[in-house]
Amino acid sequence: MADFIPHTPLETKEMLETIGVSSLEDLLAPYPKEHVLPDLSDIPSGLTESSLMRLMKSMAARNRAGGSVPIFRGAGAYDHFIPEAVSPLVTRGEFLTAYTPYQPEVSQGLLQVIFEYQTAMANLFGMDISNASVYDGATALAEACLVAHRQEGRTAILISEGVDPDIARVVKTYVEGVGCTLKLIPLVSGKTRIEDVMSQMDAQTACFVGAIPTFWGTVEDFSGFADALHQNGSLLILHANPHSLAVLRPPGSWGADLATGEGQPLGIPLSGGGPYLGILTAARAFMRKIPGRLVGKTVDREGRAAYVLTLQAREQHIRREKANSNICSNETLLSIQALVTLSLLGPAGFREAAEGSMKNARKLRARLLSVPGVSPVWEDTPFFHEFVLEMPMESKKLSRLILSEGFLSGLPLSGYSSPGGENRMLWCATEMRTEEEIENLGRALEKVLVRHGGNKS
Amino acid sequence: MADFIPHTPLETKEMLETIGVSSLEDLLAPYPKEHVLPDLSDIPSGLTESSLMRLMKSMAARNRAGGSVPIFRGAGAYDHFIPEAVSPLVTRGEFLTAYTPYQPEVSQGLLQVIFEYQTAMANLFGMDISNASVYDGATALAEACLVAHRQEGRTAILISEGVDPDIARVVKTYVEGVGCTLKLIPLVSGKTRIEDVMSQMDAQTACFVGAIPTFWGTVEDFSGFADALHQNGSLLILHANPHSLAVLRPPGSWGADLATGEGQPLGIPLSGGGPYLGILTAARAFMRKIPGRLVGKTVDREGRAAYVLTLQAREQHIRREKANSNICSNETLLSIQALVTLSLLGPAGFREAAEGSMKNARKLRARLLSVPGVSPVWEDTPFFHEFVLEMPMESKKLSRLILSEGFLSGLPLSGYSSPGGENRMLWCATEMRTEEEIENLGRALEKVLVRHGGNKS
Amino acid sequence: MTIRENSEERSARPDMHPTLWEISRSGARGVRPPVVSGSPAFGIPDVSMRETPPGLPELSELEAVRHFTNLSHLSRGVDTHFIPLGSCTMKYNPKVSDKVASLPGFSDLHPRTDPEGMEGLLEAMGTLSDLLRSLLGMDGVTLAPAAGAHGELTGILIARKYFEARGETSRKVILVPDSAHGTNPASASMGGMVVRSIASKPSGHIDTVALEKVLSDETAMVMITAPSTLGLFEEELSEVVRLVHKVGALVYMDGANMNAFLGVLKPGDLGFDIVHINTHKTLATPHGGGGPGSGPVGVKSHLVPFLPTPVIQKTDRGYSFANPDDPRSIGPVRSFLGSTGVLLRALSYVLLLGREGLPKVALYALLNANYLKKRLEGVLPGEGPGLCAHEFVLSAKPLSAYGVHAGDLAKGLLDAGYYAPTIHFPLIVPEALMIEPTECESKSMLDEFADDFSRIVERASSHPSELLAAPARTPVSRPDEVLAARDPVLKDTTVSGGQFRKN
Amino acid sequence: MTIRENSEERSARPDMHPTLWEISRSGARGVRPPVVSGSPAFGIPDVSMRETPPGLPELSELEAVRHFTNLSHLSRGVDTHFIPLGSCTMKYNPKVSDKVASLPGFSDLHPRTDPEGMEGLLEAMGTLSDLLRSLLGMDGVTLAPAAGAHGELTGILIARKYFEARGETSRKVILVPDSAHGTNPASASMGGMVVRSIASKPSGHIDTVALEKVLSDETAMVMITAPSTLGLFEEELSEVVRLVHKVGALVYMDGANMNAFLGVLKPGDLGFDIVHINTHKTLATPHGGGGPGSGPVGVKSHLVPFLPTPVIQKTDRGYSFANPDDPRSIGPVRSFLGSTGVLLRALSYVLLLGREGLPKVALYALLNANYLKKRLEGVLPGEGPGLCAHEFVLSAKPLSAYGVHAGDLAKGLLDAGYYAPTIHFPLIVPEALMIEPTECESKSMLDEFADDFSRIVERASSHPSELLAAPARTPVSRPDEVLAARDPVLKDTTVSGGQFRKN
Ligand SMILES: Cc1ncc(COP(=O)(O)O)c(C=O)c1O
Ligand SMILES: Cc1ncc(COP(=O)(O)O)c(C=O)c1O
Repeated sequence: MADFIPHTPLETKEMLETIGVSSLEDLLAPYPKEHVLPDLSDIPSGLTESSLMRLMKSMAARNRAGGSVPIFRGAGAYDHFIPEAVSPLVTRGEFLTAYTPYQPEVSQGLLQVIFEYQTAMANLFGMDISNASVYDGATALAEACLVAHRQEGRTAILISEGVDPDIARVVKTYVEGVGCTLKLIPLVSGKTRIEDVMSQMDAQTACFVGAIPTFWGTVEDFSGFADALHQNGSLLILHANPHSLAVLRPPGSWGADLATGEGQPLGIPLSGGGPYLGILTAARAFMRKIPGRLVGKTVDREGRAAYVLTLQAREQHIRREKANSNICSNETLLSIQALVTLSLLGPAGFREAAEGSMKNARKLRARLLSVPGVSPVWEDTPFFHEFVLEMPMESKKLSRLILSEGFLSGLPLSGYSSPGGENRMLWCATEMRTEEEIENLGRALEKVLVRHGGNKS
Repeated sequence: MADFIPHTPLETKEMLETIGVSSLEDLLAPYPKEHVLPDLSDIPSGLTESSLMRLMKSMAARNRAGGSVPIFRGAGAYDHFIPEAVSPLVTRGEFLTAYTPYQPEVSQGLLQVIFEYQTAMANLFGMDISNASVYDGATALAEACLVAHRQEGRTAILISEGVDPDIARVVKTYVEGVGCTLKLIPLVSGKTRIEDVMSQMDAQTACFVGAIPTFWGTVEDFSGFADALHQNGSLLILHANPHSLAVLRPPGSWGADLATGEGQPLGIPLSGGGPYLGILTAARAFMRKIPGRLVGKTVDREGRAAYVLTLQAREQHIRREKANSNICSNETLLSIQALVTLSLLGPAGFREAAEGSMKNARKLRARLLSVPGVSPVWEDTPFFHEFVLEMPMESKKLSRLILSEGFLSGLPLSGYSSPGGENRMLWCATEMRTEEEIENLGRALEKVLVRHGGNKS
Repeated sequence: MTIRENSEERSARPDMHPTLWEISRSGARGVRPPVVSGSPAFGIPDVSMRETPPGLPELSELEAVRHFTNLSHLSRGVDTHFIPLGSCTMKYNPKVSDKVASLPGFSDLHPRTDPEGMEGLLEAMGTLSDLLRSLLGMDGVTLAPAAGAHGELTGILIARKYFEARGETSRKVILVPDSAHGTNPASASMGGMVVRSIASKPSGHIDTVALEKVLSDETAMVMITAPSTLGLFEEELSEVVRLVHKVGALVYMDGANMNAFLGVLKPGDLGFDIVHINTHKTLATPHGGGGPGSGPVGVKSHLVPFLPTPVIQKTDRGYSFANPDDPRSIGPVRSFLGSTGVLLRALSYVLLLGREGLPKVALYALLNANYLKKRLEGVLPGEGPGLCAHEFVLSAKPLSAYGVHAGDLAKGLLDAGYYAPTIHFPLIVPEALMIEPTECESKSMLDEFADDFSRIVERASSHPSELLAAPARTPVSRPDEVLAARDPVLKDTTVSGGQFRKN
Repeated sequence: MTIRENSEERSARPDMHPTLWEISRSGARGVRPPVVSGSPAFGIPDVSMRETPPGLPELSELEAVRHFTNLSHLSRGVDTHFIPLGSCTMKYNPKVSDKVASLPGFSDLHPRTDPEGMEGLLEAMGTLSDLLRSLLGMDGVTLAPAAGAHGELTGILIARKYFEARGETSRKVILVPDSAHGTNPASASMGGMVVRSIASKPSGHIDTVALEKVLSDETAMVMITAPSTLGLFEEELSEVVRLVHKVGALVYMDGANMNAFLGVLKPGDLGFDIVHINTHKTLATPHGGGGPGSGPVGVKSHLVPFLPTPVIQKTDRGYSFANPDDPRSIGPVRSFLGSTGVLLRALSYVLLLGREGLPKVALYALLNANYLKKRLEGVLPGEGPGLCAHEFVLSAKPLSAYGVHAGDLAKGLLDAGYYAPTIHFPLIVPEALMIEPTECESKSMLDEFADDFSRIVERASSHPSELLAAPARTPVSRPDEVLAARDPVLKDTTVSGGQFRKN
């Protein structure tokens, strides 16, 4: 019922005449006759706006989302505070419906915003530079590993068990194609030991990848890692939750060569998994080696300061098969969204949000540990805003039961190898949770355990 | 927790120094000491954005609104289709946060949009001109009556019973102040008879006010009214639902001197009663007599076409107590909203929406009349998309019962004089209702009547 | 200011941005409404049916979107520019408030929903009434008025009804200072009252001696703007109030400038009987290019019975509507409860700021105004020597010698990337420029403005023709207002609406 | 075009719009996050804590809002201008789709919600998969890829895995026409394949004779853009497909130009084994200034087992996730299900158009392209004599004589109020200008564009220096790209982030 075609019948007729054909269908002449205008009977009839809205609202209502259930799950996607000013700014048509800023003269606004995003990410990650985004955190890390691989063609990627296993799988998909292999460095008490890294290191080691914080919520000490790796001609890559960098030591300060992250926690809605924002930052030495768009500052021919897409010689449209990456469209609008969010919060608000998450996570942990049968996995390992607990019931089942009580519990870790495990859950609380919600969750858990037993401790 | 104050402590200090005072409180010196900085303990502590959103969402959830209950009520406010493109356009900061366009050079966009709104309203109402809006439909009609009164100081306003009694009360509030009185012309079978108007007309008659359609949904024939009134030196004022003018004969075509309407049905959300849009249109003869802003087209000093606020000599800021009205701020953003809606729908879409309302109203009427005990009030009186039915139960009670079944019923007319009445309801269906909703309403009504009795017919 | 002026461009071409009707193409379709099946036989006689289409533009959805998006670029708002419009309080309009007003449950609530179906709205409106009662220091509040002027009219009608109830029907005179906003006298005469202007002293304050002379048992009310439109607090306010009350009349406060008092001074404490507040100024609801506004009115206890209907009352079971048929009420002044979409924004603002934030509004509004006044004092003569309140008035009179007027300075400021101050108001100051920075502008912005303002005033004397040619960087410059008013063109006639007025 | 150019202004001043850091004021605060009580003793050793703040700008909320609002004025989007960028399909992005994606229930859904808690999303994504399967004429679809290039990589990895599963590990060669988009060869090499370019015939079509020569049992896949980047339908496509399949290789369709086929031709029917579609082109999801996009991939049945995880399957109880551990899958190519916010928009678009609207997209895209081609054919030489598909390529070669290049015409078009066509692509056409009007532009817009374009080309020969000076009406003109790349400035250094890389 909509087609967004502006033509009036008369205009169509005139245009066909100008072209010199007698019907729209005549325009299909170059296409193979036997295949044109196929049967579309399996496609429903078009909807009006209002019937579409009805349909989609009814689908949306069948999801148990943040508006209806308090979220105690993180594991790579977080329910953080997003200022209300973000959406009206980011959805302005000039940003939303622009193309990649190929023509700088009519894209200075967009280019400046991307330049500012690059600045914010470089500063946040403590790195020299940032690109304009890649698809998501997982592909950002994968691309970073490919940069390490391309350095000298080394094929071994050491990756800490602290990295989200699902992200590690994406990295595997990416790097296997070019003949690389992933070697897992185990976590011990939630930490990667430098000796384990060094013992795995050899002449084929392209890089080691660690996480800030780990997937399991723990905060590591990467002292000495960069030196050890660099002595071996290998790179240090750190994959960080950018929200945590409000308070945690940034990758650059650990000596990372490349640092990546999932930008979703920076003001991007959970949205069922995307679109998210792949952050890719690097030391200046890698400026011409990293993938993706880069915006640079220059002057125009009358000497006015101006922004442009730069270092395009790295990119696919110029270098084709020799390009640093195939990436073309990336996640610009989400990078704007992250920048707008950070600009509205400022360093103080950003830090308060992170500290709020940490405070709530500690309250949550204490409340859950007060429930009989719930026990910690590590006692003293420092953590950011997520932590693993041993629950007195198979975790997927428990998750379902808690969901039916109206809460999204911690992530069930059954199916994950240690520190995952059948009865384990990865819990998270952001600054958005309230004391009341934490208490109500505690009660719901107690109720569920009482009603459904669970293997008592 | 928010104050929108940008000052840093250092800046505040510097500024105080420049002023030559030592604290912010010193700036209160001109105020009476005994009253400054009063106790505010009855005002709660400030909220953060997220706690405000929580609070307001919980309040919103306690309303039974369109998203949760299908609306079968109109009576001056209608649940019409609003294209999704309307909101992102109207809420653009340049429109939303602008002031009245006093400086035409930096307000051409706003001025042009208002000029276009005036055009659309003039065309829709079939009148020569429209102003830039007044507060709402009721005050628009009141202002129009005041124009009629000011013509020659006549003090009698004949008003048809077809005009919404609540609007008539607002008119009364307005005109009594200047010594006018309202005289009701009764409806007979849902129609105002010209002979009743003529018999009430005398040398004090400033105007007669009729409605398109009437509050009770009926469509009248105003043939001959304008002539009869004009011969008596009185004006014809017609108050029209602008949505109905997609299909009904417009005020101008009946010879109206002034025509008003409530703009809410033109893409403005129900919003619990406001802000709405007062439409005020007129014959050109009244151009310098009507209240409110007017935008005119002119040329700038280099001959470029330009828009400006014009005929300001009518207004309060120039004429003070002799002004046509006290109106200053009006409803510009809502007028933009109406214009955007009409532009998106176009004449064809607008007509389809109106016809959709009429079709649904007829389906609704048939379905309701199929319920035992429900009977019509008039058989053949033509109607637009509202109609009065006699229900087999006290209407306020019935309304509450139907609401608890999840539908907003017709308006209970108990307390309204005829054609209102204790068991009567004014039903409405817009193009937004579906056959399913109409059927479900019918069943709910049947269920309620069976369960709660009702005075069987 | 240092931001590059980017939102407008002096077109190289003389053609205007075409109107909707100029780009209309017969037969083009935009968005389709819901499809409703059924016969189009509606049983309405032909005589009552429209014969010709209503003359609306025919566009594609994209054409409409582009039209309005591009036109928006030709308007300056708080979101794009500093708007130092005196008496308009162009502060930041929080986006969260817009969001609140658009929440489902509020935005889709039918105004005639049974009370049991609008408990949430009643609570919101009741809460706002309570908060305003406290902030205004009054005993009763109505949320009905749709703007400041509407609040004034409401106040006038309340006063009128009050005196009628007391049998003092000869009290018909409303006294209004000559510095008042035009709405004050206009509202008074709309309410059927007789308006008398009272002259201000040269200092801009009310002349109590002169006032006392005109006060009589015919005086119904004195309307006072506080702080005055000169940005000054009436030095003898308590005396004024005493004098007025002495003759049995009421004192009305035009609270459009309430930003100067918010949280630091309650009008009720000053003795006012009636006050209105402009939410679209003090309470940060967006002005929308000329509305919607909202003008709640607060009254002291003796006037509560006369408030317009509907009235919200607090009961032990929450908020509900009071009896709408109280004969003492002036009756309704508009349809339904009020501009609830605006009022929800006002409520959000008050709740966000709370008891800590609200007094800061006035304190920083005073800080900004006094700072800017100080910075500009040497540039042009100002009204009132000492501290001002939330705004101040300068006079461009000294520039008349160069043929430059307040309006020319305004045009120069447009070129410099600002909106203009309010000019030629209050009427009692020749060549007035009324500047209100609000608490929301930063010191950097005020400094830049002061620098630009000073530069412009300097050029006004050194190169007056330059300023007379301003604005030079806007799409049009000084539209001919005389021509506009002579034979007004009030609508686009590219496409006629058809079926127009017949006689 | 006749709309007044209003969105940008050549500044009279040389200063830039300041960056966030330039307007940052130490200590300024914007929006406050939720307040959480509790001790800030977090038990994290100092060595792992940040020492210095992260170098973010400090602004008030208003300053941030103004900054971004004003910067937005310096960018052209579909909502403001005609963007004839070839190969980019800059059609109207329905606002209703944005609304759908932002619905509570979708926008606040955690991606790791248990499947029973995301039935609605699974149904939406399952429905979209089904619709795309039908429109693409394929047997299986993945919604995971985040853009077109990502879809290509996915396709390459699928092909690789397929041949590995068949034991044909020596098939490592991907053939790519020299007219292909750069992502094609880049994706192939990212997938660890060897890329061979195949030359096009002068007509722009694939040279089947040459193709046959390079095809071998080392050939894994041939990547074909259909219609080609010249806007032409491969005249010998069925022969190409036959030849490729004959040697046991696969045929990939780069579906970035799928707008030309939508609803009128199914890639699967043409014999393609794999195809990707760019939702941010053909399915009207907004391009966001460079993303987010989405690049669903469709495959024929023999390739279905190799699709990336997660896979949605239809069961009798609705849609659900299939076993994520199928070893034949290439594994995940990104986190979670896909860019669901984008995919919901794509779904909305397909549902709005339905079986009636979808074929009209292609028909009117062809109509607009052929009409504009006809109008411009006499102005500059075009590639391909007959009917084009959704776009066409002109060559500015004849203007070289005047020292004017494709890029100069582009700049002239910016001044005239358009975005520029794609220039210097495809690489095989000298001085290429690739123009794609899409079905969403009206005849009036195309006529205006044609007139302006003709005028500019005419001036290019009569007054070349004028064009070389373009753009003259934009905030900056021809930024120095060489300087930018020589010693790149990639971030603002007004305020340093502190705690930077140490070695
Ligand atoms: C002092 C004063 N009084 C009254 C008003 C009228 O308010 P409104 O425009 O909301 O009717 C204004 C508005 O400009 C004002 O400044
Ligand atoms: C022909 C062609 N192929 C592939 C791509 C890459 O798509 P994306 O930018 O979504 O990665 C494009 C986009 O410009 C294109 O035009």
